[in-house]
Amino acid sequence: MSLLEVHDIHTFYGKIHALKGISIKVEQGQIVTLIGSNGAGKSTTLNTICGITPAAEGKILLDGQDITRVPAHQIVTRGVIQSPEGRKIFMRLTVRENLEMGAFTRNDKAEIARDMDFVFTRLPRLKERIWQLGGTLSGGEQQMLAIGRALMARPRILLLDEPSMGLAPLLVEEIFNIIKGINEQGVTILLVEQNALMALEIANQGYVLQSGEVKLADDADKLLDNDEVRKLYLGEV
Amino acid sequence: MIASSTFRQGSYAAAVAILLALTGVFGKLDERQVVTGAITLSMVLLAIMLCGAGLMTASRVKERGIVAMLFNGILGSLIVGAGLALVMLVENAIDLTFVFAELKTDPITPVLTFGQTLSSGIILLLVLSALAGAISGALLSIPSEARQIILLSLALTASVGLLEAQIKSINTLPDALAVVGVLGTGYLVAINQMQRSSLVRLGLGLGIGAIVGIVLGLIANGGGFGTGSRLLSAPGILSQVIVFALIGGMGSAVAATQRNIHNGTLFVVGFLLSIGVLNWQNSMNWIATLLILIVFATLFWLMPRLTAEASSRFETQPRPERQVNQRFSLLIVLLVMLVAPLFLGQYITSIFDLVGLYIIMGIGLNIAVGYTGLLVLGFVAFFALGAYTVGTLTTPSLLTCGGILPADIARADIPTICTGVMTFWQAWPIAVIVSMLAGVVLGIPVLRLRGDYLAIVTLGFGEIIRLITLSGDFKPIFGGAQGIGNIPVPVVDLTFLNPAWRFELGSAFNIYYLILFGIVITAFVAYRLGSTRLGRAWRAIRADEDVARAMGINLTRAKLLSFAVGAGFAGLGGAIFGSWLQGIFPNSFTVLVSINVLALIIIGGLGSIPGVMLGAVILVGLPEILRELQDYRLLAFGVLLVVVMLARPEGLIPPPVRRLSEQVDSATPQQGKA
Amino acid sequence: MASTASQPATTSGGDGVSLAQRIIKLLRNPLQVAGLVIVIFLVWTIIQNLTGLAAAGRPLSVERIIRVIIFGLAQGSIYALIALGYTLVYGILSMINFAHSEVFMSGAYIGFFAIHWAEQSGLLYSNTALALLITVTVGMAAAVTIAVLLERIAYRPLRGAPRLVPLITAIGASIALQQIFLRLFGSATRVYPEVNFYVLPQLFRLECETIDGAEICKGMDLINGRYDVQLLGMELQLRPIFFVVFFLAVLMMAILWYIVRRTKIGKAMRAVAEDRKTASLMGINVDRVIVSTFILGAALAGAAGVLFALYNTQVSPFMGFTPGIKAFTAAVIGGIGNIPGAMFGGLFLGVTESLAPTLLGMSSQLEDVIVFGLLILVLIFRPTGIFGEVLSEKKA
Amino acid sequence: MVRRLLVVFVLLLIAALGVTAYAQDAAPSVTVTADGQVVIGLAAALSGEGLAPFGEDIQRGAELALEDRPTVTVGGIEFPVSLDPQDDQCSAEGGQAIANRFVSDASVVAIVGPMCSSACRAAAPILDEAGYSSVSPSCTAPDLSTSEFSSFNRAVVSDAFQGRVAAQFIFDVLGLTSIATIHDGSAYGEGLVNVVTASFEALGGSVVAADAVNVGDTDFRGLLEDIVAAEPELIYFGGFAAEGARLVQQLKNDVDGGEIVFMGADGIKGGEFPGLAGADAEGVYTSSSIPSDANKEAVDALLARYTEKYGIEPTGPFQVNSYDATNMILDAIEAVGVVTDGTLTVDRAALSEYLRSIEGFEGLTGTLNCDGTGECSAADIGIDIYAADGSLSTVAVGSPGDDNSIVVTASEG
Repeated sequence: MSLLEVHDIHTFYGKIHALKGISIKVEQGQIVTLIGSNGAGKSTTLNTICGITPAAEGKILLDGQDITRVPAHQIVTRGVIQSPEGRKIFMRLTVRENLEMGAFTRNDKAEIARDMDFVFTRLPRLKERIWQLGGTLSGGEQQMLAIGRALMARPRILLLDEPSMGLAPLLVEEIFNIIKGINEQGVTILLVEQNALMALEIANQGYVLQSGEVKLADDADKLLDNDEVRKLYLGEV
Repeated sequence: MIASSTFRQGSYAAAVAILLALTGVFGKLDERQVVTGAITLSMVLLAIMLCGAGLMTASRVKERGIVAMLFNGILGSLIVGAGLALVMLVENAIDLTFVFAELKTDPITPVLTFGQTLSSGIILLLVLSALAGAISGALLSIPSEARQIILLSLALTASVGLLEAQIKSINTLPDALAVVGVLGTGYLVAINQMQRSSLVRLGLGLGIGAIVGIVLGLIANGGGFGTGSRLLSAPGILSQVIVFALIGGMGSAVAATQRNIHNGTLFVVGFLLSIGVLNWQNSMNWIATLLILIVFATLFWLMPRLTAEASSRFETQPRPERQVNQRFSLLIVLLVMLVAPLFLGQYITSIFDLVGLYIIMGIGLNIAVGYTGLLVLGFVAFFALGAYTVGTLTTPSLLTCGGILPADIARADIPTICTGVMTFWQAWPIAVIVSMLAGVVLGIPVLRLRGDYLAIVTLGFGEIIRLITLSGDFKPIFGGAQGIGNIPVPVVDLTFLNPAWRFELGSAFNIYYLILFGIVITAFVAYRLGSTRLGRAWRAIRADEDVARAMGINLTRAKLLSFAVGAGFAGLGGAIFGSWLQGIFPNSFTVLVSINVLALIIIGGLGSIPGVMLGAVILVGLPEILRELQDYRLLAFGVLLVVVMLARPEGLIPPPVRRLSEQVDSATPQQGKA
Repeated sequence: MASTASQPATTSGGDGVSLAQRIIKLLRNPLQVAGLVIVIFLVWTIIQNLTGLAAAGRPLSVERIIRVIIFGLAQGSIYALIALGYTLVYGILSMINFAHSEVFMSGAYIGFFAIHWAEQSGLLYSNTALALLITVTVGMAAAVTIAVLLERIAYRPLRGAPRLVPLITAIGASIALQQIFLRLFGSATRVYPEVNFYVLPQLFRLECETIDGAEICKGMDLINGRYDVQLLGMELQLRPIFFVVFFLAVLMMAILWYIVRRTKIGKAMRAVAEDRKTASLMGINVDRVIVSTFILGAALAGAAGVLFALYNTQVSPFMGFTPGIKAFTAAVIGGIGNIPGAMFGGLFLGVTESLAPTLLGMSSQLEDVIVFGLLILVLIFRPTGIFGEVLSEKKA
Repeated sequence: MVRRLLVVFVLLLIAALGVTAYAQDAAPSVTVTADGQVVIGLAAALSGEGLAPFGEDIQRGAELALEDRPTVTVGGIEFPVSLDPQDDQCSAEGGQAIANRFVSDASVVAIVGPMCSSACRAAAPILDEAGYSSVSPSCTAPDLSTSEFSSFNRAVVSDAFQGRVAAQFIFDVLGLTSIATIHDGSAYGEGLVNVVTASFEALGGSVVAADAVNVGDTDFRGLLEDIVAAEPELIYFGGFAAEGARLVQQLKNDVDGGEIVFMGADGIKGGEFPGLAGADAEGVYTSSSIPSDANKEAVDALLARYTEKYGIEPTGPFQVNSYDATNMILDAIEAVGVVTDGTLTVDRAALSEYLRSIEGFEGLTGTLNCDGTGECSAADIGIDIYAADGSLSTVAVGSPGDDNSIVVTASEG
């Protein structure tokens, strides 16, 4: 049984049919990436899994349990954590408060403190800025905070939405290293990326989305070799 | 069998019913009779409560079949009935009147026990509840069209019953029959001659109407109708021929028009007939009630059938024909509006006047709120300024008496000293300009603010204007709390044409035309402005201010203009208001007016002119007609605002999506989304 | 929502700009120049008035001004408590909860039934503290119930509708609530009983009588007492109730401040205020947080209602309207969405309102003209209120 | 486009002309069939802030009058009388709407009301045109009877008279020479204060401070500080009970105004004011038109019936005026009504004329004489003082003397 199974989901924004039957499988311990162009439905897929834009049809199974109709805030308690696109950290909360927000559903103070230490060892830059407001951090730091915040929820599966967006190349590298490191700690990751090359390089599995449908699904290294993928998403002529 | 939703919904309904009962509503409405000697308003209310609960609970189990619907409907109504019975028991057991003060004068028990003892009254109430539930369940199981016909005709019959005294004398039965007959003949002839051109059809209608007019006129002159008919006892056969020819022509013109005109005509026919019946019976007795019910039921049954045919006829016509018909439709609407006061009577006309004033204001506020997206909560300020400008300029005042207080002038000298006194026609443009200037003056400091800041500042401005007019410090100009009295009514002086033609637009009938003209002008200006460059700029600002600025729109200028135009319309409304009331008092300009105008444009559908009209009819006209409910009018108003917004957040008639606004959207630069 | 934290590079002036430069910048805006002229004119009028009155042989005594300020502070505290409710809801939903004034009214009105019961049963005299506590609790509970119902029925279904729509339902709910109270409880004004609440008999040896040779003192009457006080060499007659109201208001604001800054639910509120979607990704139940916000605001308004009624005695279904509007104005002056701003705005407004007619020599009928004029003046210089962040301009 | 608008305008004009030509003249008389009812309209503020209790008083006064006199007898036949109460909201628009409503109901014979002066003023032209008659129990604005309305009558004393009596009472009986005035921004309060100010200054007294409050405001302490600083001996208040009670309470408890006398008019007379002001009501003066001694018992009996029937004390004094107004109308109907074949016909013009020329009508408020301008009030104004328990005792009576003068006599005891 896979950790997360998405079966043929359809999602609508008003009258717009955004997802037209997407199916994804994420195995325990893997990094799975969704790539595709703008508007292909990558972020919508994540939002649908999280319960923010519930699916009109289809099923989402976590450990074989149906979570399709579970409200967003309860999905979090089951260990499905999203780090949203555009580094949506709380600008007017301090770094510490941001991290505390990540652990909102948990009540074990000692464990939370331990996790915070863990986040700080992974992301030492945050520790220096612990009392600063989120809004005063630089772009890369904000992204790190967003990831750190997600980790505070002790995710079983971490959904990362465009973690590299708008970052300088050097920082992108750093972020991807962090993601890989997290995965090595045993956290399963579903990664949505525009930067298909780097995503596929660290991922086990890859899905190519186009206009709300899965166009290709394969092992990440095979996708890297796929001509069409190379041409369309890796920028090779 | 029993749905869990039944208990929940039933207890919600019961809670509402109990709450209302504790306000003493049953006692208060018990004296008002809807059907003479039989049905009181409180019975109607009880029926609405019980059936409402029954309908609500039964509709939840619609897919489970009729038995389930009946069962749950009965249960739902019974819960409400039991709740009311419980209140009665409590009322009799302990003294509730300290807390629920209204029960002192209007106790629940005597009304809801129907004059029986408490125990048998409660049993009766429960039996009635079960009955009401069963009826509701049964209603739900019949086809939805039949249900609608029943409910709508009941509602309309009840409203005729409520307004009995005011509308009874509007027209007589012979009048109604004659008008409907001629209208129907013209209509049928036109349908039979569909293959001919519309002008021919119209001619046929006119001719038939004229013939009937001659015949009826002859009979009438021979004393055939006694004194029963007002139309037919009009002086001279010629006027009857003209009137009936027009009615016949109207009938033929309606034959191939769109749905709305058709429906409207049918409503008019229905009301004419029912008022005729009422007039004939002289009171809302059982016969009248039944007949009126039948009239309305027939009407609603006919409506979809006739309109479907009519629209298909309309669609199948060649294009130029269609245009001619559309013109006809407009003309008919206008004609009906023009002669409406003749039929409506003074009270209904005065309500129309008030509605009209609010339409003028609503169209103005719509420019600021609907077009440009500026939330203005103090619109009454401009209304007040318009009224006060006309008030001070058309009466002896500091301004018109060369700076001398009129109170210091001997009565005989007033005409010689106060030479600055203007007529309404001279004063209203000034009122409009003053309001516009006030809009600009207020606009300059506050238009930098956004959204809710603007709302509270404008609200404050409204209060400032009211308090200044009220205050003793400005009494010499605005009259303080005493206001300005004896404002002359507008006068149309055509004595140069005919010595008898001097019309004082003081009565509800005459001012109606002034207001109608005001509406036509404001609607026209607002509509045209909407499609100019300025209108596009406004919509761009509403969509996104930053983007609008990026597109090169001068925000300050566009916003100020929007403010000023809206304010000017309100000023016009105020000017008419002042001279219509012939007196102005600061207490007429409370924040409730602003709220009313804002609410009516939002309920009608922000940015839509027909929406403004519908909103005004609902929020201004309905409460006036329901004056009967006295204390409950405002409560109903508040609840209505909530309910309509919950049911239709976009308003009742949202504006059509204009191509222009699409252009604005597509022109939005990419960075706007980022 | 609540934050006074500085926003980098958004406020002008903070970093190294000289005073002269700032003045020049101020003068470049014609509107602000006009505002400045008005301010100078007002100050001039006040001075004229002070000297003029003195010349007329009716000097404005310092004692009188201090007393008026104290009255204003008490009234302002009530405004502040109501304003906090507006500000909390605005912060989290960006909507004007127009019906909040009725929440205030319901606290005072339902509180009346509690205190009336206490009076009838004698509890009010045998154990005044308990009776008052019950009254306040009942008032707060009523206000909270009304607010929760409001949120559930009139606002929640409209989340995501255009901004004006919940405003209209709020106005509708406000009218409906007023009318329901009016019709349920009658149109006659109800009057709170006179309460004498004696405290600290050891400390305040007032109203003493000698029984059997032993002097027994009742202590200070916090609500209806009126005492001569020596203050800075001045003899002042004061009622402690004004200070009680003021200190309770400050206390409640401090508690609120603590809740919002330090507790988990408070942090969740701030998170929801900033970004509802992301907050739900943190596992925050957004609906519940919004309801808690309404509850907090309503509890304050309910308490304010009872306090208000304790010293103004009359309660009626319409009593909420005027304080409601003033409180909302106060919230805007302070910078809506900002907790200390609301507090400051309320007090500022209260004091201005009671002092200004005297100082400006205007009729008190024009009190509200001054209030709203002040609002416009403040917004000319600080478009987002005194404590408002420039950042929030974007949101408003 | 402009041409189209012109077309519309011409059409409108033609229609207006047509309507004017067609509009039926108001029926000059009312007919009531043998099985019908005589309908009396009643307009008062029955909803809204603060004033609704006064409106209810008025409605109940009329109801009590009809309880005593459920029928009118003309030509030996009894016709039952019914009341059609409508809400005028105490506003000009409300008065106008009500007037339009009544005149389009041909069965309404005459109207008790409207309640407030602004409503009276707006309603009068419409009633004039339709030939209807009204008797207001509470429209006290002085200029209503000088505006040449043919439909307007009042069974209540004009503010002009009440204010003059009050001024003279303060100056002569109380012997005070400096007063301050406060009004509540209503047409009633402001009008009254204007009269008092003018009369008091004419008598030689001085008004040392004048201010106004807004209805609904609660904190008058700052204002009172100002007034107290001007050191008046008395504060005259034009307004209603809620604001009056607050002013008295704050005057006595919060500012050093304990010694200043407080006086109001009929707006603060009745059961509501002492209920609101509590013990602070003691020593407050009010004024209102009073019954002659002969009627005192009858008035007390009426008030007792009111309390018994409705379970509450009347809020203000106007139920008595309303009782009188109703009876005046019923008298008039009996006087001018004509019965033919069992059908009652009341000529509106005759009704109006009769009402305007009533002489010696023995009402509860006194003997009413109508002077032809619509002024029908009883002559005497009583000044009362509240005791600690909220009860009233008369301290002086003002009545018209010769030459437009006023005689104020202090009662003994």
